[in-house]
Amino acid sequence: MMKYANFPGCSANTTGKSFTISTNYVAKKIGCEFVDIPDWNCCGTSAAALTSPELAVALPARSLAIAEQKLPGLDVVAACAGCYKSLRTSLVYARKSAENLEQVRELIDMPYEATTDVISLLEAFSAPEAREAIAAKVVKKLRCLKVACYYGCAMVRPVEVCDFDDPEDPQSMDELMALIGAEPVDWAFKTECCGAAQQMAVPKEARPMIERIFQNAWANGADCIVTSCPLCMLNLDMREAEINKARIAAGKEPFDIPCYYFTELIGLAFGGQASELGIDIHFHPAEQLLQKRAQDAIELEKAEAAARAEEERRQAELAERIARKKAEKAAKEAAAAKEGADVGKEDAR
Amino acid sequence: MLLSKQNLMPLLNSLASDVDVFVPTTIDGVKKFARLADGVEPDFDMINTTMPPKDLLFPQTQKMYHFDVDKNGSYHIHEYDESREQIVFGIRPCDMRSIVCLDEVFLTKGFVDEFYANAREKLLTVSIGCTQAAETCFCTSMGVDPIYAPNADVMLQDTGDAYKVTAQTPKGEAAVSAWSEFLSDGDAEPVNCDVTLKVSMEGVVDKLEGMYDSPIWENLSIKCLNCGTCTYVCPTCHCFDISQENRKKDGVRFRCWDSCMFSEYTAMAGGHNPRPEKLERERNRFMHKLNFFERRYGMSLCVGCGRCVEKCPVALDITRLIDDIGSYEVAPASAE
Amino acid sequence: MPVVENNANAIPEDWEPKIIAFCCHWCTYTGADLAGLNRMNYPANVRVLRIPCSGRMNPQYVIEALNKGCDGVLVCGCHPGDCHYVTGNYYARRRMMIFKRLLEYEGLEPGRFQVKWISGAEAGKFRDTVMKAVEDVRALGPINLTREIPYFELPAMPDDDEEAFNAVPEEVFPEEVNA
Amino acid sequence: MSAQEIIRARAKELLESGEIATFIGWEAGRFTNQTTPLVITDAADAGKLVFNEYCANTLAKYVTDVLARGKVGLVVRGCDSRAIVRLINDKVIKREDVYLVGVGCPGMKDRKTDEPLKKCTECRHNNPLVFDEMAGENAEKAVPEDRFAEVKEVEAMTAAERTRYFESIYAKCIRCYACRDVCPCCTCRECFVDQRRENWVGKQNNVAENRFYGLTRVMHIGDRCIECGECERVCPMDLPLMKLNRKVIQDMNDLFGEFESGLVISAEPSVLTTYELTDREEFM
Amino acid sequence: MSRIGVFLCYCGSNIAGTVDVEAVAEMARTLPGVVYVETNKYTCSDPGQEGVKNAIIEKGIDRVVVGPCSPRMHEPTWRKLLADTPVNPYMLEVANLREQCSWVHKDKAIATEKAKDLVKMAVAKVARLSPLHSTEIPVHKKALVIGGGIAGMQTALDIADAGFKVTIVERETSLGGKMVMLDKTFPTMDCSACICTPKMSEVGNHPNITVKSYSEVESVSGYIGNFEVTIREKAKYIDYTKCTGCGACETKCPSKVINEFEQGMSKRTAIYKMFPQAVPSKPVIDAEHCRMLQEGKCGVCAKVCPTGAINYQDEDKLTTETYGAIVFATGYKLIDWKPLYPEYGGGKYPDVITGLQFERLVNASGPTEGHILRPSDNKEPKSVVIIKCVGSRDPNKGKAYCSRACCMYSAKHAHQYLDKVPDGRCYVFYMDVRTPGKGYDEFYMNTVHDGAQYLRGRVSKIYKEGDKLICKGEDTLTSQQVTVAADMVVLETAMVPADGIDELAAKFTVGRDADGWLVEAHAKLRPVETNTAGIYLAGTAQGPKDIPDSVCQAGAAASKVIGLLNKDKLESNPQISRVNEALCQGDGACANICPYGAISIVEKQFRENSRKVTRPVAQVNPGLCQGCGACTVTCRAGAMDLMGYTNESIMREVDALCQW
Repeated sequence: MMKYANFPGCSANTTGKSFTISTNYVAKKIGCEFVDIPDWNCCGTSAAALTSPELAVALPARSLAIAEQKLPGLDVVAACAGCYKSLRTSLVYARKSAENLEQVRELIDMPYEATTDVISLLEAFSAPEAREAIAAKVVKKLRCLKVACYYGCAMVRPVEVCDFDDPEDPQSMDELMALIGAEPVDWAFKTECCGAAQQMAVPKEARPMIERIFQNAWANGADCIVTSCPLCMLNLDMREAEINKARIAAGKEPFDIPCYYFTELIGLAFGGQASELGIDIHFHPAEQLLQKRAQDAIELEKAEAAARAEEERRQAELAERIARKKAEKAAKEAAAAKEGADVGKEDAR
Repeated sequence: MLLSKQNLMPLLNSLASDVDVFVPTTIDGVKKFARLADGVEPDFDMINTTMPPKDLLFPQTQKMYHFDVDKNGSYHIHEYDESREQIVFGIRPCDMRSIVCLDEVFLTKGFVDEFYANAREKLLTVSIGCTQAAETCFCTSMGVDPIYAPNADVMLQDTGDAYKVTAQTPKGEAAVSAWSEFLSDGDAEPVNCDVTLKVSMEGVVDKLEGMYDSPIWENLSIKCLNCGTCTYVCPTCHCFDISQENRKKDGVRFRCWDSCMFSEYTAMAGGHNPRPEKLERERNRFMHKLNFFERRYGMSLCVGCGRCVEKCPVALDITRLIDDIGSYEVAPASAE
Repeated sequence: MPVVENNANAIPEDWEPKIIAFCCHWCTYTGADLAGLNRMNYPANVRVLRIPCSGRMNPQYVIEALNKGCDGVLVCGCHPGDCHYVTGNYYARRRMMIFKRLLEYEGLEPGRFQVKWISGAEAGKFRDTVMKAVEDVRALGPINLTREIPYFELPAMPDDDEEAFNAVPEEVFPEEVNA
Repeated sequence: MSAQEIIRARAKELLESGEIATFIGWEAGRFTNQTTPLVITDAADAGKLVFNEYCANTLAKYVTDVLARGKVGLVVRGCDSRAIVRLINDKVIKREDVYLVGVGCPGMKDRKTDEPLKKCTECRHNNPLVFDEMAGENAEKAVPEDRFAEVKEVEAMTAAERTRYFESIYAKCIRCYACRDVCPCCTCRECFVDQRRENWVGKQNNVAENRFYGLTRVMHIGDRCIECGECERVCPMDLPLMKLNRKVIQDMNDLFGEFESGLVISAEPSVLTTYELTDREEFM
Repeated sequence: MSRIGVFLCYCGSNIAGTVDVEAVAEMARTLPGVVYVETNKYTCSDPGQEGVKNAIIEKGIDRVVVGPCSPRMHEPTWRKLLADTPVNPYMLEVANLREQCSWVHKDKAIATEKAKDLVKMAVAKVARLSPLHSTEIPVHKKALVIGGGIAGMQTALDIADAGFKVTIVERETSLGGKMVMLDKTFPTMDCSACICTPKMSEVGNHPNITVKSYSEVESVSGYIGNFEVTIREKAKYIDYTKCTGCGACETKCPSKVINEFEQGMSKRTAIYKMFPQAVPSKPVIDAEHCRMLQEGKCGVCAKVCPTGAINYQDEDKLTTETYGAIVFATGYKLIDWKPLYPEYGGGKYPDVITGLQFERLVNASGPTEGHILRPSDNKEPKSVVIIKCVGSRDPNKGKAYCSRACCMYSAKHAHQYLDKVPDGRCYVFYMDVRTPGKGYDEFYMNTVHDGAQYLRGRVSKIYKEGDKLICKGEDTLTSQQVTVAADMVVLETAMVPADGIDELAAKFTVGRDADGWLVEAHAKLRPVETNTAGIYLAGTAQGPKDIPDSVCQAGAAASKVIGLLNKDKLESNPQISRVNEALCQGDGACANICPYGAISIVEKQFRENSRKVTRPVAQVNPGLCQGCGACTVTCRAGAMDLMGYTNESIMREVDALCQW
């Protein structure tokens, strides 16, 4: 039974609304239960780290301590990569040495053993048990939908903290997409940073970072970008229009690459409607592509069916020709045998 | 004459005022004879000391003489004489018997060891008879009366709440006469002391003659560790080695106890060792105790005090050897 | 045999600490020579005994030195990794660590037995090590282990005139000795 | 069948079958509860073998004396088996020279006071670690918690107190060398005390020479001592020798990693005859 | 009774300045055993030495104490002096009265007192010393060189030219090593084949050199002058006496194998010659890929061979010979960068190649006959990025050290590329350019003038976009991010020790440093020797270096070997350990601890107490023992003693100091 303590994070019900909706949809379908950590607090992300190292460690530790007491034995799942990074960094710091653990206890003034583990949502859904459940629940394969899986940098690096999948060429999301029938594209910017907070701080310099990602995805033939971090989604989805405006001004062709959460696509594969999964509230219009690809999928199936029919016909024809030749041969032999017999009779006479 | 037990300490203190009085006591957990001084509690109920009294006459390390070479190569030698008036108070009859053996070795047959002789003259022996024997005591089997030491200067025998004092030598009489203020006349029967452990020494000495190659030594010596404990706690062992410590142009020659149990004892130049294995050393030790000494001085070198039986790390027991010798049939001396 | 509490820590004024330094030929002895070449100055209480390598340092020499009259012992060798014999000082390091703790366990003040790695170029370090050792031992006073030196109180010689004793004998020629 | 009967039976069989030439065990001594080592060569004497709570001696070192006659069988408890491993690791004997009859050791008692021996209260491996067969089951025995309690006690004393304490020990020593002769680590053909030419240690018995002997012996066996406590037991002057050995063992534990000698037959060099590049550096 | 002579020296005023030498002399006369004391203004001068010699002979002195300067200075002098007298040169002890007494103490009284102590110690020690004689060790006049690269060949040639027999053991099927793979060599740009192949043929035809190609060292024992080395000549399946090297077989062989020599950029047949100018210029059958040897089918080469030289039943041949000296010239290999640098594609992109692959591309006899064509589609790359220090100077991912030669050969690659593709653009990402040799920096400057774009910064990521390889890096001089779309990328990867060096070095007890390079005896003073006497190093076996340095080291190693082999016998150091077999327990603690493996445990027979006993005892090999004395302390029984510093002499020296 898959049961996790859930650390929603500040983006769950705000910018990452559709991520939460689709996640709950998928979770319900595959029987995975998420129990929110009562009285969780903000994970601090880069802001806390800037103010003071103690704060960066203490904020996440408090939530983890509560999870440890209130939900013993359950791993903590952090959907958003930012939260995942902060929680993991604090956990690794506390586990490093007894002194660190003691210091963290003093900071949060709560009993804390740093025993509960922290994993990302992607890791939770990549667990073998979850994958079987997902495969079982797939109703409509998202065929001929070319997806560029974008992990972002917080999910896989630094290796000492995240320790999940390969930091340079992660595959777990690609495998999930293949599971639901989509075609993951091999591209180079899987773990390239989307600029995160810098998009607000130094927009002029940061925008090209996003453009590069779209550029590489497009160059490698991807229809859309799939991600599992609300901040990356925010930067890609929300700012695509702005980048397109700049590209048109620069005489370059605008992009039309919608972005999805990987849980949205899984939900679709389970037969969920776009509205049920929050796909309708994206910045960049996301539904036309799906419908187009759905159409393509149907034509593809039709074509395949036709091809299959064609194949069967050919096989049948071939079988029939063989049968006919065999029959002729048999007939000839029979005839020959009869003549022999006549000859025999003549000898006999 | 009688010496009541209450007067014992006052007597000792008065004696100690001008002469070193050695009494049996326990220092740092070791039972030995030590000079009476404040902080040293005599303990006469102790059956016997672990370290034998021979230390008073024949110390473990004794400086013999100092030598030096002067500028034109001539030698100066100066003898040390550290002997001084001593009283050993509370020596047991078996130890007194061991002193007889030591006297035989150091003073008779034309070889007088003056270091020993000086110490012996200045020693007054006041023996106290035993009231109870340890399980390892077998003095009676070795011809020692637990409550009577013939060669002691003064013999004290416990008669319950006092000691029966008998002076046995002119020196003893002189000493006893000096103790008059502590003594009271009257007589009492000394308490007897029965010794449980008995072995028969009968025929042992002669049998040993023919037992040079008997298997007894093999089985006995196998378990021996060859350490020096038995020889150092034995009151009659008297072997010593002479060595010296020299400095630039002067030095001191000293002698110190040595043990026939050590292989180095008989190690010769060139590496040859007449007694290389434990068997030879073990045989030699017991032959010396029970046969050689008898042949030379007419008395056994073992006084039955049981210290070696008590202290041997592997419980190698001379009394069992004596029993085994007793029950061993010597093969008829072959013809040739 | 009673424990002689001799030379209790009252430091006689004319007392000079005597320290022996076992120095490895390839590094520390070279460092000492270099100190000499640079005319450095350090107290003369330390006598150097040359051994080929600190690996040659047998703990039994230290006990002999402390027993027979030294107030302090210094053992010096190459820095680990520089040993001319490749691994000599690695073994010495372990052995000396254990031995130093054992001696201190038996009451020897830490200052009396010191071990230092000094390379052939560290003349300054050799001088400082020597000066520190002498200071430490001088502060500690004569070693308070019961030792046998005084046990031979030399009895006064009948014809004991000191300067005659030390007068220089005339040459002793082989022929005379054998004659 | 009690351990003693098994031992007797097996000794008899082994001697009769000729698999071993001699068998080493204990036999009853003259006095109550007294045992003494016994070496038998013919099966008839097997009846004399005893095994009770008073078998105080370790037997391992006798193997070297009787090895010339052929394979040696002996009873091994925890400390004996460690002593045998020690002799094998020091290449004094080979594993195939001995046939080990293991027996669980309940912890031996002093024959006079009936209290458990000091060495047995401190024993950490009462069951044999190496054996060819077991006579009876292993025995349960609580492992003492603080192995270095004694050492810490002495370390707590001031330097002057410690000097006086050890000098009183060296003053009592009579240099009978029983501690050397019983120790399975002390297997030199000629001990340094007997080497007159080097004259390491004078023959006279005084504090300085006794200290030389005591310290040198600890440094010689320190990194191989199996903590069997025999040296303390056999010392006629009851000197606390294990306080010295355990100090060296404790230091090796702290400095060079978990140290317990004689547990496993191996060709590993002993702690003080090897090194690690990462050893602690105190002399820079 | 020993007759000790003490000779004190004034050393002008160096000693006499702060030490009352006469007072010390007086004291010396009172020392036991001293029969003659003499003081001298300059003992080390010729008249001084004459005086000492006469005194020794006249006075019948048999042990000598000298009180001059440090033994490190003049001990050999005094030893030579004693060699002319009946006294054994090792019955000598030097008291260091200058560097450690007169020069370092100002107060005359104190210095004199210390001098007396030092002389007392020296006399006490010399009284216990025994005469020592060095033993002779025979020297076999043959050398073994392991590795047939430029370093190995140069060493062998120099030794052979000096008239000694040399055997070269080369693991590959031909001499040449890495150098012969190169196209041009810096800084002179001569073609590598033109200068390497003549050397190979010179080695191949040299009367004193036997080349054992396709062979490896199986085992070694013995010591300096007497190394017993067993060499395994792997089966070639071709009888070299019959084979003429015509190459017919190569053309017919059906099986295709990745060609290691061409760095995997082309295929070779199972029966192959590494490269056309191979020496020995005869093929070898690669058993793993030969269909005949694997499945017993085919046998084409045997049919085609005009001289019937193919022999499928060939076996490895083991030969054992004795050599006086051994030289390691085992070379290097390039680090396997793929698992270490996934950000450069981790081997996914075929157009990301190593320096050696580039060498093969640009080499006329290479897979592309010298045209620079990129492996993926054989198109000529119009823009090339060269990345330096891949794996070098990178403690996190690769090696911490600098591989020394890559700065020069990356400049060479850039130069060659710009030369062959005039309209091409070449970018070189570097951290530093280290070109310290003669004509090196000028070579680098030429390349820059040729138009190579040197960008100071590291490339953080290479990814494929379209058919371009996008290299994202930075230019720290303009502190800007730089992105270069390249057609081909050349990684100048780090040098690491050759494969199999660990086992080989372990066989010879030669040390290896943390990175696996063979350890020289002394980094500055003895770079070509090792701690094992008689074993020398040459070339990149000792560490990364370029060809000029390798050839220098080869010459140096050869001169050391020649110096050794010139001697008929070797004087061994007499101050070595000696076993007292009576005390030796044979437990081997000393053998474990000896850093030179000089001690072995042997079974010997003794008469003990009229019984014959065979037991193991230690045995010291005088050739290997350097006299460090570690074994004497390990041996608890004191069986092992070090001559010249015996236990007894040190004990008495300690006693002498402590007023005993």
